[in-house]
Amino acid sequence: MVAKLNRAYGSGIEPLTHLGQNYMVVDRSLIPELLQVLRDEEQFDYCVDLTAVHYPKREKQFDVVWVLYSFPRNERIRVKTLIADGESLPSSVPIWATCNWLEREVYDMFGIKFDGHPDLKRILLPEGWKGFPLRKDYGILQQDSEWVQINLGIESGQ
Amino acid sequence: MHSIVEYITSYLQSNQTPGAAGNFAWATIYILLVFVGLSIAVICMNWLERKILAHMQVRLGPMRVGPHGLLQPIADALKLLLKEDIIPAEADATVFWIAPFIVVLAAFTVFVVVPFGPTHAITDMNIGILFMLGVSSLAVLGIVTAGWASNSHYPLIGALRSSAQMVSYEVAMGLAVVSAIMMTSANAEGTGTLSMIGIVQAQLEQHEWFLFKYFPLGIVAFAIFAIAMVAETNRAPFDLPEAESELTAGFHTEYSGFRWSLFFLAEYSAMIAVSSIAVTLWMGGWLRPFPNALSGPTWDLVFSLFPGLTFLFLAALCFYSTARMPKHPLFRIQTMGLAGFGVVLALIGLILFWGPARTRIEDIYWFSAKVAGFMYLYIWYRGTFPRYRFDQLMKVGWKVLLPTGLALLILTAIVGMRTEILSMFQEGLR
Amino acid sequence: MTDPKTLSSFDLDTAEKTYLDANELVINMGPQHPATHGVLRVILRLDGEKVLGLECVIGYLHRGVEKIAENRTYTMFNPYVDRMDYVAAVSNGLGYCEAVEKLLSVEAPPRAQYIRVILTELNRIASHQLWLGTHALDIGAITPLFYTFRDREEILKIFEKYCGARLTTHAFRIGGLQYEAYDGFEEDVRKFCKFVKPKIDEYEELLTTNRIWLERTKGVGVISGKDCIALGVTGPVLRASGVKWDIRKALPYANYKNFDFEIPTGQNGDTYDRYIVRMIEMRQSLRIIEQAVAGIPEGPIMAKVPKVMKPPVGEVYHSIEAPKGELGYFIVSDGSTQPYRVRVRPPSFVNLQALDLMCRDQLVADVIAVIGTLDIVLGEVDR
Amino acid sequence: MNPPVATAFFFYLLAATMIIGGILVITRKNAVHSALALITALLAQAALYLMLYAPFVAGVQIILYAGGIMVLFLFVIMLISIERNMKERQFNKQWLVGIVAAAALGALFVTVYTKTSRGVSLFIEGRMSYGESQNTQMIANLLFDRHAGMYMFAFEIASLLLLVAIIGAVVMAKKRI
Repeated sequence: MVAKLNRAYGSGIEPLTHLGQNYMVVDRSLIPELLQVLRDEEQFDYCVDLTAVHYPKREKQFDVVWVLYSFPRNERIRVKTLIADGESLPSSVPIWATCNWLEREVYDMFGIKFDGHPDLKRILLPEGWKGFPLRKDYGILQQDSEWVQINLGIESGQ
Repeated sequence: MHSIVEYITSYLQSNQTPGAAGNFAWATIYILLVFVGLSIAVICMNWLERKILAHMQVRLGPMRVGPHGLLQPIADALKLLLKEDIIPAEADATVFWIAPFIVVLAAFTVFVVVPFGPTHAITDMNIGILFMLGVSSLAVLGIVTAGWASNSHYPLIGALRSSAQMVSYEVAMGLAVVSAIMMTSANAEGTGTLSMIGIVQAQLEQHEWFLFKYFPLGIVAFAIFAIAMVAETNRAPFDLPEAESELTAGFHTEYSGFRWSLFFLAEYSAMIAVSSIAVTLWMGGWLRPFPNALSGPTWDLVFSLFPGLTFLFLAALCFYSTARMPKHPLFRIQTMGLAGFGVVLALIGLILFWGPARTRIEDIYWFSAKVAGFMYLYIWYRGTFPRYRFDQLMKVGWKVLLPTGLALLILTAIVGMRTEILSMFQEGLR
Repeated sequence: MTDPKTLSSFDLDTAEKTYLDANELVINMGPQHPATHGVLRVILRLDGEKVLGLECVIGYLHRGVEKIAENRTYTMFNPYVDRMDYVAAVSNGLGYCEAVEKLLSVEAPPRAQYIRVILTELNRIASHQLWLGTHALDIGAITPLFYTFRDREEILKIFEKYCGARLTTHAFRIGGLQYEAYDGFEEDVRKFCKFVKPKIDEYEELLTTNRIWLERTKGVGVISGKDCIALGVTGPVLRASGVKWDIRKALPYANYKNFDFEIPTGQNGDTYDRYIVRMIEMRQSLRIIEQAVAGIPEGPIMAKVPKVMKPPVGEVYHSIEAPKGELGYFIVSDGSTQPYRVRVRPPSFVNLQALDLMCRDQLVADVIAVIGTLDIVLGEVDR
Repeated sequence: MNPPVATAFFFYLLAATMIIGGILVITRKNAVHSALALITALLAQAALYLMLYAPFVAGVQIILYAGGIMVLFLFVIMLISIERNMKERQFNKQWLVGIVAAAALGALFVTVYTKTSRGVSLFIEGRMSYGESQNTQMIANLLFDRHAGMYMFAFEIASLLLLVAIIGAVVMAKKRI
């Protein structure tokens, strides 16, 4: 499968295996087409999860990870792409409807924008919250004291 | 002075209801008695419902306030009376204030014509059953206004549901009632009656409960009524107006304290009222079992012993529970209380064996026993059934009960008039 | 069929304008509502009582579990996972422990595996029982709640005897178990199996053929298998839509491949099928438990795991079949004692997304039924 | 039969209730309050029927008007936005016509009343011609009796008219059937 994809997309795809789990690191520019191909041609019809990891020291700060599963092949694969802070990704909601909330959560927690998402707004944190908590530079003791003060009417306890 | 005493005592010799006898003093006494008795019945229902439901659901129910939670309803009533009376700021205060009273008034007024016995009714109206249906339909007004006045979404939806439900089930209910009323006219003179007392007497004269008359027509009519009356009182499985999982508490979401307790009171007295209609129309009202087949002074005596025996049985239950109470000093007051309660019950039972009391109470006893059976059914439904959805409820009302009721009405008319119809045919043939 | 891609979304602020203006009514359900199973807030757009669309507002229970993980060692984070899906804490623990074990390349010894399976399946029954009770309560049947809670109590007693906790059990450790099964554990479990079988029949007696139950659940909240896959819906909901997929069979973990059990499926994907699927799942879980109890081997319960865990650099995704669906853990290790990133793939969160689709053109009362049938736990949705 | 007590008192009480209710109906700005006032007036009227020994009419009055029609009224009123209506001016410009109509009706009433007292009675003499039970039966006889039933045709026509009205309402209200 990877060979076929490599043929089509050249060096943008780097297949890897860790602890028996397959994943591929792909170039950001390939993202919507490759995912579409994975769903349509390679039968990865179920997007298990979509998440991100923050590496503040890297130039491209974020790993964005799709966990995909194929019902017909009974196989799981991860697709990973690296993007820099402020860079956005095309939304994969048209490919897997489930990405709607998952992308919102990634946006909520990491501030990664997804272009073409039908309704990209915070999901777990309240509207108007400042900062993206799962970034490594968001200290755990730091809280959006302004939000707390306005909405809860108390001084932040932290 | 003498004339007043005479005025009051004169009624005791008559064998009419106070209303028919025109004795207003006794009418007032009866009204008070009914009001007090009803309140006591509602309190008992409160306790019984919680206990019975609890035992159906493998739990104990109230156990702490008084022995076996006997004082729980009183504690609840006190709590409700002492609670702050909240009127929401956005509510229409006047209407919000009036609404529970409309419901309570409607629920209590119907008891004016309920015959607990041949003379034990406040009055016997010529149009008794019509009056009952009419007045009980006024309760909808209270519910609708309560929901509207709260100025909140959930009560509004609850009120809308409730009124739609009550209005539509009234139709089926009315049809079933008419079919029972038609059965009253199957006597020698061919004159029917709407009077509650007249209906029961018709059953006595015709030697059968209307439940079994024109089998299976009577039972079908009764079934329609029995379903409609549950819907009419907004009880499970038709408790959509107050479906807590959907509308929190329906039309009385915003009510609390005393005003809420009025709704509670009205709900339970409405349950008793519709059960009374059912008992009167189909189950022989105050008549004891087999009043014709097992007649004669001996049988009269045997059946008139039942009220006393029932109370003695309840007393025996109390004593049994007393004996089973934990022998711990902490339980001493509870044990004594339960024993005292048993003694009171036993005393009442003994009084009920006394001749005059026996004959006067017997009708009321049989009537109440039948109504109590319905009350148990209400609790049983609540423990067993899930809740209907609104459209399904409407479907049952309009597409099942209403056509059945109409067909039933026509069939009852045909069966009731069969001799006349036959003779008309014969005339036509000739 | 409505396109699942276009999930409804609208603002409650516009509600004031539409309210009582005849056609559309926007109504807010929750976050404090008896039937939203916690603090779920649903904004409904209604035409009369018909649902035109709805939007879920979640996050009221957000505790930042994923952030907490980054500041705890692998062992210290273990109890936190119990607090996500608190009605199926054991499953959460199993998923986490297995994910870390995979990262460490160790495997729990067979005896530990067996006990893990027994406890996890017991927990699946407990979770389904709690679901059944609350779901039936939402639909208006109050009695099943008490029946199921009575029987769930027996499971919790076993948990309590095993690890001292009833709800947030923290039963497993990375590499195996901390506690050896107590004396009479097998006997208790066997007794429980014998006890609960007639009880499940009892629940079914109350509901399965109950006319009102049938009317309330059949054809309500229908979702096709295709939509389920598109929306990532897993667990009993997926199976009730006719997709025979269970991670225990598809990608076996623990030692599930040793056991003989069946995956129940439904055809219609409605609320009734989901009910039936879960009822059969309870019975199948009992089957697994009975097999497991019969086959518990002797041996150690803990694999050789270093006291201070420093998994090699790398990342792993491991998922298990939790009672609610696929529960996945994506753990990134940077070689230190603390995980660099723990991502939980919560089944409730993803399943809740389907609520909008399932409720379209249904009535308000059905929204309640569908929320119930999705079997969500807000602790897990919000994490 | 015992003579009724305090008839005059109850009559004036009920009449006053009716009049106050009627005035409230047209003066309240809030439509729900008006509806409630109307219900009060209707109930007082039902009680007046009872005083006239016409229990059947009273019962029908309660069931149909107070219990049925007014509930539907309230139903509709509740669904309309009240706040907006409150702001609008309630009275239209037809109050002059209204006064004329009221005056005409009053004049008619006075005429009838004075004629009666002069002996050219429009009413049957006596307070009531039938007892409570006969009264209901008389209605039934007038409506349904094969020989004496003079209103049978009119009754059936009225019910047919209502049926047409119901079907018309359904057709007009429902977009698709």
